[in-house]
Amino acid sequence: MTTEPVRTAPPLAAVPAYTASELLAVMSARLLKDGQTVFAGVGIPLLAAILAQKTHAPGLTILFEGGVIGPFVEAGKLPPSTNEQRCTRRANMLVSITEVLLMLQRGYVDVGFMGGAQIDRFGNLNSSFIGDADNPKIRLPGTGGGNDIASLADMIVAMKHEKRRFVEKVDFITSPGFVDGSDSRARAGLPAGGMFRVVTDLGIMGFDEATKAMTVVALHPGVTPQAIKDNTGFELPVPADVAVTEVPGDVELAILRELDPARLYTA
Amino acid sequence: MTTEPVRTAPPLAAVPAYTASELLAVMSARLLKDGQTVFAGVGIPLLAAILAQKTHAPGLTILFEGGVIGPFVEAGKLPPSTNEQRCTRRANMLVSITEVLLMLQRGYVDVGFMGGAQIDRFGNLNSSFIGDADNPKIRLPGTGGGNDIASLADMIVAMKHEKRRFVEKVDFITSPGFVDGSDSRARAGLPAGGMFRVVTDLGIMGFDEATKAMTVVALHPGVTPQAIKDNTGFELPVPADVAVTEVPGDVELAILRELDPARLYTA
Amino acid sequence: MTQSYLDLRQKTRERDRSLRDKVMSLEEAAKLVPDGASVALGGCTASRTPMAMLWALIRARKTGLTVSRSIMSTEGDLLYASGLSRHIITSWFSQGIVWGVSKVMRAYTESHRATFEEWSHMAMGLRYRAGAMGVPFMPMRSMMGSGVVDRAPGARTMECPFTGETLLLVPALNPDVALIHVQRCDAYGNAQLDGLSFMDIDIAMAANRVILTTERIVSNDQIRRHPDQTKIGFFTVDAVVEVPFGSAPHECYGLYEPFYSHMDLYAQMTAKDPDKGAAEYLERFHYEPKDWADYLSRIGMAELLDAQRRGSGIYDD
Amino acid sequence: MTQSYLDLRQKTRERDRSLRDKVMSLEEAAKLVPDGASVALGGCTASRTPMAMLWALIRARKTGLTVSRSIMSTEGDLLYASGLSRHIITSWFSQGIVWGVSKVMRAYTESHRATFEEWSHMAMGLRYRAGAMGVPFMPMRSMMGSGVVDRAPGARTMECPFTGETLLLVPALNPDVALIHVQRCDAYGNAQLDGLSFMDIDIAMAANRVILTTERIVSNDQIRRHPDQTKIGFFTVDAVVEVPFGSAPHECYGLYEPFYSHMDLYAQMTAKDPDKGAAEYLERFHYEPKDWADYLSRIGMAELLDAQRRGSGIYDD
Repeated sequence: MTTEPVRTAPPLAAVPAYTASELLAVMSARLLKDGQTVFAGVGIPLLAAILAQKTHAPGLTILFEGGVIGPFVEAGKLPPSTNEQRCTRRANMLVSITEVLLMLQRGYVDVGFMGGAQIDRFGNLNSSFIGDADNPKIRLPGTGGGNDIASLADMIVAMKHEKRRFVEKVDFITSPGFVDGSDSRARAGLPAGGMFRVVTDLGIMGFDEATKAMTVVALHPGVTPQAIKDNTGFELPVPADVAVTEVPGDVELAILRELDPARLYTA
Repeated sequence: MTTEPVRTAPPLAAVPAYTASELLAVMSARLLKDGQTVFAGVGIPLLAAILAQKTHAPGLTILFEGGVIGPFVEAGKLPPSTNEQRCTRRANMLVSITEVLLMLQRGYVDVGFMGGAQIDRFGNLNSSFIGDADNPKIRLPGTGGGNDIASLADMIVAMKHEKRRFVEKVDFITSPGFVDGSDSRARAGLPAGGMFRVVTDLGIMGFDEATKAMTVVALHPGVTPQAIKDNTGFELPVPADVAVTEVPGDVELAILRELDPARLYTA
Repeated sequence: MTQSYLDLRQKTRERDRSLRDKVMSLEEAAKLVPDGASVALGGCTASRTPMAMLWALIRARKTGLTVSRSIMSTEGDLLYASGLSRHIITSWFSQGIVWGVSKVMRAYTESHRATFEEWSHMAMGLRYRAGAMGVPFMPMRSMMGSGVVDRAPGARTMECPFTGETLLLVPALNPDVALIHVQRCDAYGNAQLDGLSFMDIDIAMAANRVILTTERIVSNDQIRRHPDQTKIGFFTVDAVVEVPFGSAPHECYGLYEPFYSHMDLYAQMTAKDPDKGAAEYLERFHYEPKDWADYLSRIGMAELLDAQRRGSGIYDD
Repeated sequence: MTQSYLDLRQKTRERDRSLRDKVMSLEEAAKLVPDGASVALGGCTASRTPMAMLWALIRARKTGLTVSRSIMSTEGDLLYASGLSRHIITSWFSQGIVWGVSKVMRAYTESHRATFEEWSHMAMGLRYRAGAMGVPFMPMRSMMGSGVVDRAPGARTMECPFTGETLLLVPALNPDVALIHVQRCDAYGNAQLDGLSFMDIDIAMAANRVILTTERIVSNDQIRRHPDQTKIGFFTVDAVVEVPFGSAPHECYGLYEPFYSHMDLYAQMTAKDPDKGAAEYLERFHYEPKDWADYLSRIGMAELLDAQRRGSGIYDD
C-alpha cells in the first residue's frame, strides 16, 4: 500500500476512446519487461502489471506488500489493498510482510511500481503531509512500504500530471527519489535503486544521468511540449527530438475493462 | 547437539542397582520443576527431561535445538540427535534452528541442560579442543548450540566426575560459565543466565554467589567429601552440613529403562 | 524506550509460560490490558484485525494506550475516537485506498488531539523483529534520505564496521501487550495461521503479554498432528478467547472477506463530520450491543453471509 | 569477506530470476559450482543433507570449496577426504553423538590438512540471516566470553547505541552457491518443506545461486494450491534436480530416517585408519557407482526399505 488512488479527470488531450487512468495503465504496462519482478501497489500499478502479464510479459512476477509472490489476480476481483486475501489468488508463495520487504532489500526485485500524490524535480514523493509536517493542512496516510520500495528498487511512478502535484520541492519527502540530485541519494545511504520513470496522462519522464533532475522522455499523442510544461510546477526540459507514445490499443483497453468492470480504478 | 555422550564406567560407590548414567539422569530430572521450559541436548539431558515429564513435572516443556517445541518422545525411539524427525514426535510447534535459538535469546527458556566433556572451577565448558587450540591433541566436535545455551540460560550440566574432566582451567572455553568468576561473565557481555547446577555420578554442585566458584551442594549416598575432592582437579569446597541425595527410586529406574531399552545412553 | 535486556528478561521470567488452559472471555481478557500500556495489533489494514478485542477494550473504557500496527485501517479511527489511544505508531493509516484518506485520522491529527507516529513499513517489521529476537535494534537500508527518518523517534544511522556503508538502526519494539486474531488455536495458545501472516509471528515473540482471539478453539491433538503449522507458540500466549467473526467487519483469511457494505457505511458516517460520525458509530456498534453476537447482528446477517461466501472462495478452483 | 551491498545487488541483478523451467541432471547442476566457490549446505546433521549433489560434485572432482552448514555430519568427512573442501565453517562437526568424535575430521584437522572454522550454532544462523536480509551483520548476545569468538573471523563486539550493552556483531554470509534438498518442489524451484526447516530458508535467500535437489518434482498448480507452504521461492533458485532418496544415508523428514546400519558401516570403515577408510568408502560409494540408483543399490535395498518404513512412521498415530 503506497499512496492514495489516482482519481483522474478526463484526459486533457481529446482522445475519447480511453480515460486518463487507462492511458496511465497502458503506458506503464509497456515499461515492464518479460521476466522482471515487480513490486506493485494497488490501483494503476497493479492493473498495469496484470495487463503486462496478459500481453507482452507473461513471465512477469508480481510481488505485493502483504507478503504475496507471483499471484494471478482474477478479472473482476481486484483486491482493495495489497494486504488482503484476494491478492493471494493462485500465488506461488506467501510470506510475512517483513520478509517480502526484505526480499526487496536483498535485491530480488527489479522494479518498484506505485502511484504518487506529489512529486518534485528530483523524483521525491510525498504521501505524508500537505503543508508543514508539524502543522499540516492535510495529514495524508503516510508511507506504508512506499519509502522502502523507493529506497531499494528502480522505480516507476504512475500519477496524474497536475501543477500542484509536480512541485519544485515536495512538502515532505516520504519516499526518496534522488533527494537533492546528483549523488545525494547514495550519500544519504541509498546506493541502489532510484527513480526510473514517471508515467502521467501527459507523457513519460526520466531523470538526467548527472543532475538527476526530471526530464521528458516521451509525450502522449496530442500533448505539446508547452502543455506538459504548463502542467508542471518546475522547469521540465523537453528534448527537441522527444518521442511520442503509441495510443492504447484495443486489446490493451479490452483487457483493462475486463479486469476492472466496475471501473474502480479506471473511471 | 552440545557435546559428546557421557559414556560412564560403573559407579564408584557400590550401588549395583543402577548405573552411573542412570544416577545422573535421575538426579538431573529431580532438578527440573513442573511448568519449566528446558532446552535439552540428547543423551542424559533428554532422558532426564522425559523422566521429569513422566514423574513430577508433567507440564515440563522440552525444546530441541533442531527447532522443536514441546515434543513427546516415544519410549524405545530416542532420537540420535536433536535435529532429526524423531525429535518432533507429537510436538506442539516446529520452527527453524535460528528461531529456536532466538527464543532462548528472547528469554523464553528457563533451563539449558547439556552434557559436558571438560569443566572448570567457574563452570566453563570445553567441547572444542584438548590441548592447544592451534595445535590440539584432540579436535572435538565443537559448540553446536552449547555456547548459545550456556550464554543465555540458567544451566544444568550432567557429566561424569573425573579429575581429567574437572580441571582448574579448561583448555578452551567453548561454552562460558562464569568465565573468570565474580562479575566477569556480565562484563563479557552476558548479563543473563549462567551455571546453576553440575550433576555428576558423585554429587550435585552449585556456584558461590560472590566468587562464582564451584562448590558441592549435595553428595550421592555413599560418596564421601574426600572422594569427590579426590576426583576433582581443583579445590572443591564441601560444606560441613552438605546434603545427601536420595537414591534413585524403582519407578524412576523403570521409566528410564523403558525409555532406553537398548541402553544407548544408560549402560 | 528500548528496554534493557535485563528488564526484558525479567518480565519474561515472571510470566507463567507453561502448557496450561488459558481460555477466557473477552471481558476477562480486557482486564489484562492496563491503561497506558503499549499495545501491538496483529493483522494488517482490513485483514485479521483483532476487532473483537479492541471492541471489548473500548467497552471497558480503557484509555491512554500507545498502539502500534503494520498498517492501520478503521480500527485506528476508533482508537482515536473512543479515547482508547491517542498515540498510534504505524506506516500507513486510513480506512483503505478505495475509501481515500481517513477523515477521522485527519480530524484528530490535524487538530493535534492525537499523534500518528510514522515509520516505513519495513521499519515497523524490523522493530518488531528486533523485539522478537531479544536484541535492541535491527540494521536496515531504507528510510534514509527521507523526512520520515527525521521524525521517527530513536532511529539513527551508523557506519557499518564491516563495509563502511551507512546503515539505519531502528530500535526494538517490545509491546506490553499484543492482540492477535487467528483462524484457530488450542486452549494453550498454540496458533495455526492460514494465508498471510503479516507481522504476527514477530509481534507474538516480541510482546510481554499476548492475547489471542480465535475463530475456533481446537484440540491440542489437532495442533500436534501438524506442528510445522503452528506459527505462534503457547509459551508466548497469556489468554485465549474464542470469538467467531472476531475481525468483522474486516476479513479473516479463508473464512470471510471484508464486510464491504458496512465498510462503506462507516466511510459515509464519518465523511461529513468525522467527530460526530465516529461517536455515533461507536455508540451504535460498540457501546450499545449487549454482546458480540448483537454487534454482528447490527452489522447484519446478509452482510455476514456475503463476506463468508467471498472469504471461503479463496480455496475454490 | 562481507560483500558490499552494491556487489551483492549486482550479482543478484545478473541472475535470471524469472518463472522458468530449471530442471536438469545432477551432472549439469554440478557444472554450476565452480572450483573454489563458497558453498552452503541445507539441512542439519544427518537430516536433509544434499547428499546426492555432494556426491555429484565429488564425482566431478571439484576442489577448493569453502563449505558452511549449521552442523556437519559424515558429509563433512567426505568433503575433506575427497578434496572437495578443506575449509569447513560450522558449529559442530562429527558423524553424530552416538558415533562419538569423527575420526576423519580429527585426522584432517589435527594434521593441519584441513580447517574447521567454528561458530556457535546461533551465529551460523544469524550469519545466514544477515545475508538473507541484505544487511552486512546481525547483532547477537552469545559467543562473548568464550574462546570461540576469538577464533571466529570477523566477529566483533559493539556498544549498543540504544542501551549501552555489549553486543556481538557477526558478519553476513552470502555463499556463492547453496545446495538444498527438499521433499518436493516444482520445475521453477518453488519448494515446500515438511517438518524441520533448519536454516534452509535463510540460506536460499542469502546465496547468490541455489541448486535444489528434490525427492519429487510436482506441478506448479499443486504448489499454488497452498502458497503459504512454499518456503523457498522460485526467484532464488537456479537449478532443480529430481533425486529420490537424495539425502541417503541421511534422513528426509516424513519419507525416510537415517540408514543406521550403513551409518554404522561408515563409522566402522573409518574407525581404525580414517584416511584409508574414507578413501575406500569414497571409492565404493561415490566413484564406482554408475549412477545414483547404483549408489543406493550398494547401500542396499533392505536398508532403504527399513529407512523408509521408519521415516513415514512420523505421521502415524
